[in-house]
Amino acid sequence: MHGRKAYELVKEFADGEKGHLKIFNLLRQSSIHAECFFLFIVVWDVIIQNELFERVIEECNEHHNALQSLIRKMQEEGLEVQTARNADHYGALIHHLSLIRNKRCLMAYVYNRAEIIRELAWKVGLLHELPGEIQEKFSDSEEQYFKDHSKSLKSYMSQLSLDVNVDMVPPKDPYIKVRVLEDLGSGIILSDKSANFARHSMHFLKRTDAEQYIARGLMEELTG
Amino acid sequence: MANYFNIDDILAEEEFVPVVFHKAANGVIIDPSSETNSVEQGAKVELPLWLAQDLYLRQAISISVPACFNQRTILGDERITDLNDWLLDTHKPFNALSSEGVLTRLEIQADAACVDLKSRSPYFYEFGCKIAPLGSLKVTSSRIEESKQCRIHALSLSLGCLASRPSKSNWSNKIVSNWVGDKTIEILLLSAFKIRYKEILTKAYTAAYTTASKFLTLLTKEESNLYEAAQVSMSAFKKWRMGGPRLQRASVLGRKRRSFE
Amino acid sequence: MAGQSDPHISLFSAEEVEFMAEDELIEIVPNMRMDPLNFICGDFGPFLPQIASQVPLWLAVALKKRGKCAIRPPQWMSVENLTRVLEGERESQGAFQVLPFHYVEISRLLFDHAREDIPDMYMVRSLIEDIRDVRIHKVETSLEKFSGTSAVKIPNLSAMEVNIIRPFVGRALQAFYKHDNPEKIPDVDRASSAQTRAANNEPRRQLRR
Amino acid sequence: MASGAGEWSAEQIDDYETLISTTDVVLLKRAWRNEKASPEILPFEEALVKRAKEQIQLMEETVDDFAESGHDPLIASLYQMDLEGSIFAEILSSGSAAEGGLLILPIEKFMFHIWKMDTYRNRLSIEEEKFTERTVLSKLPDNYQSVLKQSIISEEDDMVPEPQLDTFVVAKCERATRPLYLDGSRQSASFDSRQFAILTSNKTITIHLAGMTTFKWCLEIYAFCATGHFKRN
Repeated sequence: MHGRKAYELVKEFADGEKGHLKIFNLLRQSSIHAECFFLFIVVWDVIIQNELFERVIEECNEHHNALQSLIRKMQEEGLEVQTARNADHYGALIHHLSLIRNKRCLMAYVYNRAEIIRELAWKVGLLHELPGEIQEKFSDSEEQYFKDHSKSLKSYMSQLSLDVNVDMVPPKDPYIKVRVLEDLGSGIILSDKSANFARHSMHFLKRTDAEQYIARGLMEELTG
Repeated sequence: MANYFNIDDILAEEEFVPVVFHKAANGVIIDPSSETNSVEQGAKVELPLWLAQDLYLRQAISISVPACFNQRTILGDERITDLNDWLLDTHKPFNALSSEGVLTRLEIQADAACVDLKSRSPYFYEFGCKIAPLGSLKVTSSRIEESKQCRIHALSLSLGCLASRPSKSNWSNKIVSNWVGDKTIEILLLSAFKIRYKEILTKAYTAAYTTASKFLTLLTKEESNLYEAAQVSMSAFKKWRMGGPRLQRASVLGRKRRSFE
Repeated sequence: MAGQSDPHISLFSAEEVEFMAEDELIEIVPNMRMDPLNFICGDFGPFLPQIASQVPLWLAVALKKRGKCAIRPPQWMSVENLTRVLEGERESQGAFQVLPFHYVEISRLLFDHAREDIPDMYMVRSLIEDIRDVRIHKVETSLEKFSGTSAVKIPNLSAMEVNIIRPFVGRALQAFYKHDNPEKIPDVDRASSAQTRAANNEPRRQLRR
Repeated sequence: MASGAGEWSAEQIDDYETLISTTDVVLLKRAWRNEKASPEILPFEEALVKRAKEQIQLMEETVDDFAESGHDPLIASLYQMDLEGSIFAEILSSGSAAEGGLLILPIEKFMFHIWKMDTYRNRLSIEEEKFTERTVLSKLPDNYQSVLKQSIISEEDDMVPEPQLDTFVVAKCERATRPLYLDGSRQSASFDSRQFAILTSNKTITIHLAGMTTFKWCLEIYAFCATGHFKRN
């Protein structure tokens, strides 16, 4: 059936998202950081269907060829292409509609992936390099898009003179208690203190200082 | 098109519709029973909605009600064989049906909450909303006259012939399609939603996940979105109530670390 | 429904709701002397030992954590009042008792940080939890009556309660709106909605054509 | 029953609201709530954000001074908290919260729409266009390459997604309104400042712009039947 490959492409995307919606939903509320988990999974699992994608593009051109040859046939038969409503006309119409449908599926696929990439750029690109495992799921032009987008986000942020390192959760006390999860040594100088951040040591730090280490999984916040 | 990029909208339009071709079409392989690359006039085929919709508006095909809108099982009552007949049973002109006449009877069918709508169509409501208006269109038989009247937006020679599609307002009263009845699908959608909405609400806020999970498999896409909307905000609240660390590792970076530990 | 693919977009996180609640004023009794604080969010103080002062909740909690004050629980947080509220909630199925808009968040913050300042803390906490559960259950019940064709009124909901039901209600209304067909589907819930209105003593407004 | 707990009269709450809404931080938070609860992009409160930014800068200097001068650490940390709360509110309301880009997303999501309106043609949309161009459009047959039209025979820009404004929001009136005709209804309804409503947003926006409501929390929920014709896509 016409448009079936394009449908499969979109379905791939939808299933990738849907399959993990549960996890996403549960984590989403736990903290805003956790949304990254969702993004991570989506990008992780939805390996770009390069082959399928190219196949749909190919189909578009096949529809276009078929459409043109039907119209050519009508012209050769001396029919008025604008008004004739014969079997060739309806054949051409079906090819045209199929092409438009394929285009919509392709555009939606790319557009919705772009949205994920933008969110990734927003969440992670501003602060860190993307892990290679995720980056290799990008197509070349998606990688380019990610870079471009991170760059313009950064410049947008600096235009607004905002510090992107500030927290994403409403602030509480400026000081929090943390435990160091990986040996960081004494090389780290924070805004108001420097200490030996040995593994498992506990500290009372400025939240703004601790945040990036927590986000990177190097420290954890202690409550109570 | 407001929903051009909407994944669900796209998927909903891939649902299949039984159609009959009134026009032959050359050079296309969409009729599996045909041996040639063409569709004959009178051929009965199943087409995805996105294609059927447009061909129908150009009067190239007629459309029948897809199987998933078979009312009998949706309303949970095997005795109702055809909603249309059943509605007419009240011996009243359709428009004059009183609320008691139709809806009380529909509402009695509480079993509708247990019908597996998802297997009928995961996009039951969206599909229904898209297909319902097609049934009420009145199509004229003097199609040729009409398409001449239509403006032809021929921006290129090769495509111009495809642009003419009669606008709905031009169509007069003669019904060509074998559509069951104007508002059947709309009534069905609303009734089904009303009945199932309450069930979703109860399950979302009060039932334990284990009891709800079986019910969840019966839900259409929109219904499970609704369930999730309720569930998510409730579990977020519960989580907040429990307390705990506010800052967490960005999980996009976290996975790897865990894997080698 | 289409186009509303993200049910979360209009949802505030519980932490954000709490953040808003932290602006609520509360009375503290400082145990130290401190000059006025001229904050961006307002001027507070001066603080004198044993002299009560109104401050935003976040400031009260910060001072409390540092051992600089006692927090005076608000009047509504008394066992007496809460017992009355709970009874009221249980008695009337339709109506909600008047409680501060942020009662859920305020009580949690105080339970977390100022337990010794709350007389009968355990009693108060269990009353508030009961009230909250009864109310949330009532919200669900009133949502069940929803049909999209009538006005549903739930007075005196609190911030957190609204936040819990907001995503669901928004979507459900959207679906009713979409499937409702005023010409062909008469309002079967007319009777029940009339009751709701009567219960709330509200003149009927016919908003439909 | 309700009168039993009646120390919170409507007037008191209103007075309190007025009192507390005097600071810019409160206004910022309100702007943020409104923005987030509204399906439409609300007018950017530039003056407010600018004012708040100045206050924040002043406060930052003060807090730095405290740190340098070895001021009472208690007071320093309290000012720090005030500052952080304000900065957070500012970030939220200037539409650039790190928070999932939730606030920036509407802008991006409806970029094509906005772009078409020629208001905010910005760098982000150019990027996006380049991206779809590179990945899809350039590979399609000639007549199908437009980013706005499905094919060259489309009469209008039929690929442009539009924000769905025809949706429900929770709203509260700031003060009593005169009778309003909602959704073409022949009967009118008026709202007082204690009433909250869930309305289709296009109506709410109208009321909002008329200065009568703020998108706010609700104490009472009205669900008004949306009349008018359902728009099918």
